Amino acid sequence: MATVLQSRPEIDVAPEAVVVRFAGDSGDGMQLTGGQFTLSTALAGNDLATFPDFPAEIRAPQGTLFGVSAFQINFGSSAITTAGDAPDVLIAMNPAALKTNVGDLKPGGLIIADTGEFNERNLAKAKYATNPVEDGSLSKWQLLAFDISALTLESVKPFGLGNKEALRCKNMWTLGLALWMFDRDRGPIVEWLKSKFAKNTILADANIAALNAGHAFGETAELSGPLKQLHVAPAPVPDGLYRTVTGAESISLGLVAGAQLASLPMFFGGYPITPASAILHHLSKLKEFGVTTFQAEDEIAAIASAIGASYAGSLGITSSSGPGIALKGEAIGLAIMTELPLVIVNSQRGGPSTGLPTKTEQSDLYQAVYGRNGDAPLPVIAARSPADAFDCAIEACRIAVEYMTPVMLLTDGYIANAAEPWKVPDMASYAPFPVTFQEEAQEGGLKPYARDAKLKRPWIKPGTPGLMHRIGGIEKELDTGHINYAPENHQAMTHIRQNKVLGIAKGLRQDIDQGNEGGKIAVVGWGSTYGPISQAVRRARAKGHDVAHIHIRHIWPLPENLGELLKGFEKVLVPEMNTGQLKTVLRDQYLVDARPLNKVSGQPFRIAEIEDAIESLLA
Amino acid sequence: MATVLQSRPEIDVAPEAVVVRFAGDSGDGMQLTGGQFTLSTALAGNDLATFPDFPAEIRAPQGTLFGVSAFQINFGSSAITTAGDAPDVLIAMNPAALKTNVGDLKPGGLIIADTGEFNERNLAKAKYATNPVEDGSLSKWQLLAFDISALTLESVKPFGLGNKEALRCKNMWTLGLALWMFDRDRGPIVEWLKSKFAKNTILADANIAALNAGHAFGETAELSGPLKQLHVAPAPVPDGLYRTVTGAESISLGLVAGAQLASLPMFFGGYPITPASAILHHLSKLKEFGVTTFQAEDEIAAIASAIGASYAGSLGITSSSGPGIALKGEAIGLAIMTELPLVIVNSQRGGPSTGLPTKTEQSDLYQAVYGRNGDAPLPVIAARSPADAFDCAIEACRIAVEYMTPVMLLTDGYIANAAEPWKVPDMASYAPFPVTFQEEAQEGGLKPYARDAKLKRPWIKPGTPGLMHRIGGIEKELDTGHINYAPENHQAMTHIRQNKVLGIAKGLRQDIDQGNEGGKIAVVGWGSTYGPISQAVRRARAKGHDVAHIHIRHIWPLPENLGELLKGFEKVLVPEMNTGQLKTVLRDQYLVDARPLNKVSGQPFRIAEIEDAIESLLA
Amino acid sequence: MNEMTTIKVQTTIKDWETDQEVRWCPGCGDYAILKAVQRTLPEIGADPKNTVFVSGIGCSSRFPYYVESYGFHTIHGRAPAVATGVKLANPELDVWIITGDGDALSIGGNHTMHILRRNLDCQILLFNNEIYGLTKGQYSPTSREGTKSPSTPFGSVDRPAKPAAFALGSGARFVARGFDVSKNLPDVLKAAYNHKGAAFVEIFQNCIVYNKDVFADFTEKKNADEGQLWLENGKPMLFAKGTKGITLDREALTLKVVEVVDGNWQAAGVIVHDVTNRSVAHMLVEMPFGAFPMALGILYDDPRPSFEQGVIAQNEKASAGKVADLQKLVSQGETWTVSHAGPEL
Amino acid sequence: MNEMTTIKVQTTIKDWETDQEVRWCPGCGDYAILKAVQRTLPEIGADPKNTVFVSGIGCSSRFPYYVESYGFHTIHGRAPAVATGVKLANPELDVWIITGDGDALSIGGNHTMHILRRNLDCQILLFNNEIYGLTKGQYSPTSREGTKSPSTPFGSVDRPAKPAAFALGSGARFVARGFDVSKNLPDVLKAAYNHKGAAFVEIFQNCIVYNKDVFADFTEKKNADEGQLWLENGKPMLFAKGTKGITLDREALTLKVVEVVDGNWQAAGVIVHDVTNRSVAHMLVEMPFGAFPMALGILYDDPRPSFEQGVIAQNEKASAGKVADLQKLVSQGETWTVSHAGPEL
Ligand SMILES: Cc1ncc(C[n+]2csc(CCOP(=O)(O)OP(=O)(O)O)c2C)c(N)n1
Ligand SMILES: Cc1ncc(C[n+]2csc(CCOP(=O)(O)OP(=O)(O)O)c2C)c(N)n1
Ligand code: SF4
Ligand code: SF4
Ligand SMILES: [Mg+2]
Ligand SMILES: [Mg+2]
Repeated sequence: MATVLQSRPEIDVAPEAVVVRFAGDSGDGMQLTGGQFTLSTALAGNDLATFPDFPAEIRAPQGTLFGVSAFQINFGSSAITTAGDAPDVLIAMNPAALKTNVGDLKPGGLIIADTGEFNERNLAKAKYATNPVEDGSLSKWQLLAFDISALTLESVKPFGLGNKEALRCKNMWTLGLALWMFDRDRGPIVEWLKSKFAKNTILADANIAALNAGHAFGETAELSGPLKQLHVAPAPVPDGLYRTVTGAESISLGLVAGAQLASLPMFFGGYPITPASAILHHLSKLKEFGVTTFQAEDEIAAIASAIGASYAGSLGITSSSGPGIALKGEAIGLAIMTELPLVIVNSQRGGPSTGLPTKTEQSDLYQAVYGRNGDAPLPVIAARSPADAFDCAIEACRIAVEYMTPVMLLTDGYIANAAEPWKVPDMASYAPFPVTFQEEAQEGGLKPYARDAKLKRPWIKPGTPGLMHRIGGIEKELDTGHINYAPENHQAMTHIRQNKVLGIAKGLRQDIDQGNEGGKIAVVGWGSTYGPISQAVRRARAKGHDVAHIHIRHIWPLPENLGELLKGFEKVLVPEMNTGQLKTVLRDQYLVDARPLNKVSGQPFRIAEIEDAIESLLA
Repeated sequence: MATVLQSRPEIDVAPEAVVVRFAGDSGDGMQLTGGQFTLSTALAGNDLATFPDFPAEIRAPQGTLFGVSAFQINFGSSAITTAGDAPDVLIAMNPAALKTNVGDLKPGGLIIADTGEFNERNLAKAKYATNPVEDGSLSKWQLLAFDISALTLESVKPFGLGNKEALRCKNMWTLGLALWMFDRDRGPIVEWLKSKFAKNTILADANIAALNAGHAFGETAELSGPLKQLHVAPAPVPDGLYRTVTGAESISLGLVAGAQLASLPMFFGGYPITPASAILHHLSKLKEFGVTTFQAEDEIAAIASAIGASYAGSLGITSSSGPGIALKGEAIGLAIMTELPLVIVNSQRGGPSTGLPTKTEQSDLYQAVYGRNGDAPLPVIAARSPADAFDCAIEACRIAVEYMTPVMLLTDGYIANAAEPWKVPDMASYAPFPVTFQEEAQEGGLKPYARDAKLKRPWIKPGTPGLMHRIGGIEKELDTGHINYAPENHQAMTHIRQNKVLGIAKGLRQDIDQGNEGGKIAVVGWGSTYGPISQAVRRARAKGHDVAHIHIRHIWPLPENLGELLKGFEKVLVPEMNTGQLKTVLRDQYLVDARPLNKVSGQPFRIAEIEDAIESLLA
Repeated sequence: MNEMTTIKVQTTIKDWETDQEVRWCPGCGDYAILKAVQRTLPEIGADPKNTVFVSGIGCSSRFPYYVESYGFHTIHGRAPAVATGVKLANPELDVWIITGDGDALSIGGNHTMHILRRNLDCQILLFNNEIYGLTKGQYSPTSREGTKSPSTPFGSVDRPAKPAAFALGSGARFVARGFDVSKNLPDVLKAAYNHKGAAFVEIFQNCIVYNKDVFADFTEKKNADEGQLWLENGKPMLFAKGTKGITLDREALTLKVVEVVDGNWQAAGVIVHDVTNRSVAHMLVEMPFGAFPMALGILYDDPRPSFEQGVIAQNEKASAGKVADLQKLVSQGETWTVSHAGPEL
Repeated sequence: MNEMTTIKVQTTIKDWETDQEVRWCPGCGDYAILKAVQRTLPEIGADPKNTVFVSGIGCSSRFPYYVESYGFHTIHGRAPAVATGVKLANPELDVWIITGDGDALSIGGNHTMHILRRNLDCQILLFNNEIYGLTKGQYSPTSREGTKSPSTPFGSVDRPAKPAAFALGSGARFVARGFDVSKNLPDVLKAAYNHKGAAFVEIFQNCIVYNKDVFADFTEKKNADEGQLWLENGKPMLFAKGTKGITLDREALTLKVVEVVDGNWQAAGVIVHDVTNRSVAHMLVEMPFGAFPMALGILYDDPRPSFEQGVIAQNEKASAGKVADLQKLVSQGETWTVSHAGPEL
């Protein structure tokens, strides 16, 4: 475990931040390189955000345009909440990587390209008529093109690797160069390489050699202008223990924590689907926490088994993405009717239908809030970032058991895959919410559908002596839970189900993320748009604009004060990575003229896009 | 075919109308009796509406409260649009039928009860401590209790039937009495009995004898007050050929007509579910119209097969109710992405989950408009009555093929089962909308996702030479339809899908059912609430109130003028048999303060309920 | 049957009856099956508090409401999936799945396959009436070719599924057959209960309203001798009062019926039933009725470790020696400490 | 194979290749299967315009994009249902279903069962790599017990499904097996095509990224003799260059391997393969690999009338002599005329 010494920094209005993008063939190990660079950045005490962007194919053919894998990191000396709009530095390991990424590079930005890969075949695959590093077509940027492949081969010669194996060290060479550029310590990465290749010390040494060579190259090479070292000061973050975390990890951890705080065993029923699978993978390793994971035959069986487990006294959890959640709709209705606790995690991806499995989107909000037959109210909460996802998962578990209801937790492909530094929480600071199962009949006999003050029904699990009873999906009779088709009873039960869920809003206060109550513009967001919105609002406020940022975690029911809050603003802007779904809920609930700002390209918002929308709304 | 001579009636402000309810054990053939009484009512030239209400059980045990089957008919000399609030006459064939129905009877209304069934056992089953026909507990109504069972046995003695068989004629005896009360011709029913029992003339004669005996009883019996004959004048309806029709029938007919007008064969993929099954049953008899019906293994296979059939050049149709529609969500997304024509019929029932299968509700509007993953726009239209369902079905087919899109058609259990007179349409008056399949490549090569002015893509069916191509659920490339994950492309395609559906609203004008543009209150409804709303508004207007009735067929996209229309009213009232779903769409789209009036009891609105809401909104 | 079935509990039929009115059609075969189950439960020493009946949707699936134990009337076709969650969450429970030919083989076919493949410890009672009862009589996947029903007015054209064959093909380790009014039904249920793992029981059931007497050819007294082949482990496959038997045609390698002359079945080469012979089980479930009698009783019984046993064993093994320290868990991975005081020691 | 396969069309392999870049991992077994199909189509005289490839979701299901015919890449597990609609709407089409072990047997198991039961005329090619490829390597219903995968880090505990056994249990009338790089694959595909009805073909496929070489025990050259039993109708079940064969243990009534001494298989009682013998087919699909070789080729082929034939015949029969008069249709039932003029004459 490394330690960072940092001096109290003075607050810095125009933060120094740098955006670097590593891009190469999916075989070039760019995600790995990015991951390690992220770690060293964290260790350097910078705040950071990342955006991994890999191809849909498992292993796309080498050198092709659709086979390009990229990893972007934004780091700086003040709060960083997005992976950054345009890169300052682009490292392109082959022509295809250059072709697909250079367009995003800031004018005047730096391109580092491995000329070793810019040969006929690769240029053709990248559909380049002429060689861009030679034909001057890159003149609006700074170009640093040299034969990284050759230099790498040179550096690992002593280890007598085969050509293919030797070239695999390219990414470490490049990482070494990057570490030099940003004045980073190689130590932790050397350690990591040693442990990674523990079984094959030759490979370990070769990679370390390449890493050092890249670093040395930066120091020694007499290069003209572009390549210079720059030091990004550490960001002012509170003291404590830190780690990096992806959304998939933090949700898994949060669910485990939630079950533990409820002092329940967890049953997780899942079926693989991108980008949700990672949660199943993480949880399947944590059996010592009373976690049982079950890979079902399909999404319907996944949720059905989770409902069965909840009925039997575990905390049932299921997870999927859009198409799979669609299949769960009927069973969610059963959980609503039988009033059993259940957490449903939706890692949203581009839709409709199979859509864009590896791209991010927020277009399942309608499905979450409205997407069932019958009047079927369902609490919905949404995570804003990998770190936030931990608390959201706990919150979902709490609501599920405290109200005996299924709960939908929304995250998305961006949150699931992106890594960010996370101040490791002190678990002692979380109030437990232990479940008490009913073990005695109420006086007046057994009433499985009796209500407490929160309108919650008792949780009675099979195995309890004397409380045998039957439940099911047909309308229930008040208190007894017997089948009942009577008009008044259905009316009453419908309202109980509705009011129970609405009751969750009691005591839920929506706070303002930036700005004051009331004013010209409130930018209202939810989920993973948090980063770009907060940056855009920060910039607008820095310019002196009267703008506030409100970010909603509780999508349904909405916090009780939200309506009042919104009425205090002249204009309400709702940026969403969909065609305007939260907007519908806000307009319906509060009759506020919420204006949508929509992006559905499978890419997160750029800060500038939201900034512009604010500007034009002010104009 | 009977003919009715009718004299031009003078317009009648307070129309004379009567509500009769037949109630008995599910074994007593009340639905049959009601059906025949309906026919004779129609033949008498009255306008009418009916409400069959039978138990959830297939064959509930004899005499039990949950085994009661009832049939209500409202008929009169002016437009009738509901089955009526409270019956004037209740015919109760046993204690259970009395117990469950007498509460609805108008004060002073007439009860006809068969004392033959009011024995110990039946009274106990109906949970009567004492015999209500004797203990005076019915004093607020007129009671006519006599031994119908005995009289029936008497009347059919000559035919030497067994006691059980003989008693089965009770319903015809009762029908005979009812026919006398309302001065009806027995002829058509006698004919019907002859054909029904063609194979068993004894039974035919016995039933006819019972019918006549009941009729004679009315004429001859020296009964005190309550039982008198009353004649309800025929209603003023336009000349033409009429029949009675249920929603299930008219939707089936409309779908057949729609396919014919599109000059396409129809493929219907269904899976049985109450109350949707009847559509599958009707269509499976109509093979000569190029209809192929397929009972699939589940709802997913049902819609998937329909999508496959549409792909191959048929008009694919699928049908279910709430829980089954929930299962179709993912596949609907596929139809949206592949842009294939498809009609999805949802016969709504009480929810959530299994809910109340035999009760009616409108709670699947959210599911229809919003219930899918991704930005997945879907046209939704709703039928207001059995007769209207015919045109709606044709409209759904038209939109599906003219825009290459799936379409959701909403109906409900009430419309599906209720019968109403229907002026047989002149099919020549419907404009055909024949489909032309693409058979040649566009110049510039084959473009399966090219667009016409309506943004519709071409329909190319397998078997067409030279136009081989591949489609699927992954995001499509503009024009070519190849797989494409590019951000700009997804953005563009999302908007095309959205705008194509929004474009359907072009030229759709919402008209006002009653009242004028602008005013104090607009009562806005959709679907089967049409009847009670129009009656309530008629009454309110009769009292001189400035109220209008707007009934929406096109739920999505909404008619282009609707927003303007609604802004013209001070207040907007939205009665729905759900917790407020259309209300959400209207508030979101127009920011109008639409106030919900909700009923979720599985029963249609009473006119009075809506009338009261109007009054209190005026107050 | 659960882990602790050694602990038998004393109950009577009455203890297993609920206060709910039974709502099947008068004369429905479901009544007889309900009675048979209520008779069986005391005999096997089942404990109401540890007994759970899970069903889907259908007339048959109403069953749990009438048994005084825990019960879950789920959604159409999903009972096996719900039951899997119940059993994995609490292996101490005796899980009975009640389903119909539509519920288990139409919409629920996939879950039926997978619960059998995984071999979850439970009893699956499939009420086969060859029709959709609850939805008023449409044909089902087990309806015979040509069945006229509201959805097939001209007769069904599908080739029917064979529940027991499907179960074997799905990997079932216990397959049995009985019928609603059979006096042997409780014994079949007992055997199913005593089998550790997924026990599949096809019960022919008379839907007197929509598919009356379709099984009369072998269920009725007068047809019992010629129509019913009751299998017993270790006993020759004899029927018709021992005058006929089932043998293997050693040439054609298919089963055939042979006459048995004055009880000498050995001479006739009648097969001795071995409940662990999977090959023969396949032949028995496929025997066309008519040319052959209906094979009833325990057709196949060869246990394998059950799914929940495997899961629990693995959970324990993987947890062994580990402590569930939440704080440690969240602190895993590459970490670093930020400190303004200076590096921690 | 469709109604009119008498009309053969002249094509070359090239005619069946699309302009789309093939996007499987380099070295994936899917490439070899694609080639085998593209080689087969010209040989059977298939017509691109009347050929439709329908797939679900998975690496394997990308297949249709690479065949120059009509193609529908549907949703996970639903290809058989979509294909049923395609074929019923236009029986002239040759329908090929491409699916994976997860697509066909996990989420899609129910549709696979029902298309086989109904016997829709089509070819079903199940690419069995015993893993979920597209989602990056989770275990599948056909993965062997103990398979370590991202979702089963401690090894899977489920008992695997046997695709061919499942197909037979579901009522399949044609069951065959082959593997990606086998030179016999085109012949297997031809036989499937020539079978009128649902033809089920399990193709063992090497996922070199997530489940490398799991079939090497019989697919690799060096294991071919001992590991592969290629079945031919009317020929004895011999393998290992004819030195071994399969016979029926007349006592145990199970299959067993026998030595064949200098080619005298009759003496060894080796079974002569009869593709119409369902009982033997059941035994072949259940033969445990290791103790037995892997049964390959046409295991079972005994056609029955296909589903779409039955549907179409019924549609025609029911329509015969009736005219599709819409006006008459809407005018049916009890009608009456309202007239102010007086009764019509
Ligand atoms: C998702 C869904 N689809 C369809 C139905 C309607 N439905 C209820 S039971 C049933 C089939 C009943 O047949 P079976 O399983 O054989 O049970 P039985 O009534 O014959 O005992 C159907 C189609 C439903 N309730 N839910
Ligand atoms: C409804 C739904 N659930 C899950 C997925 C994710 N998914 C895609 S393919 C697949 C399984 C692939 O395995 P297999 O069918 O064996 O095909 P392979 O990739 O091995 O060829 C899964 C789980 C999906 N696309 N849709
Ligand atoms: S419909 Fe058939 S199965 Fe259902 S209760 Fe009645 S008789 Fe029994
Ligand atoms: S993941 Fe496996 S199955 Fe998929 S393409 Fe790669 S090698 Fe083939
Ligand atoms: Mg049934
Ligand atoms: Mg696979």
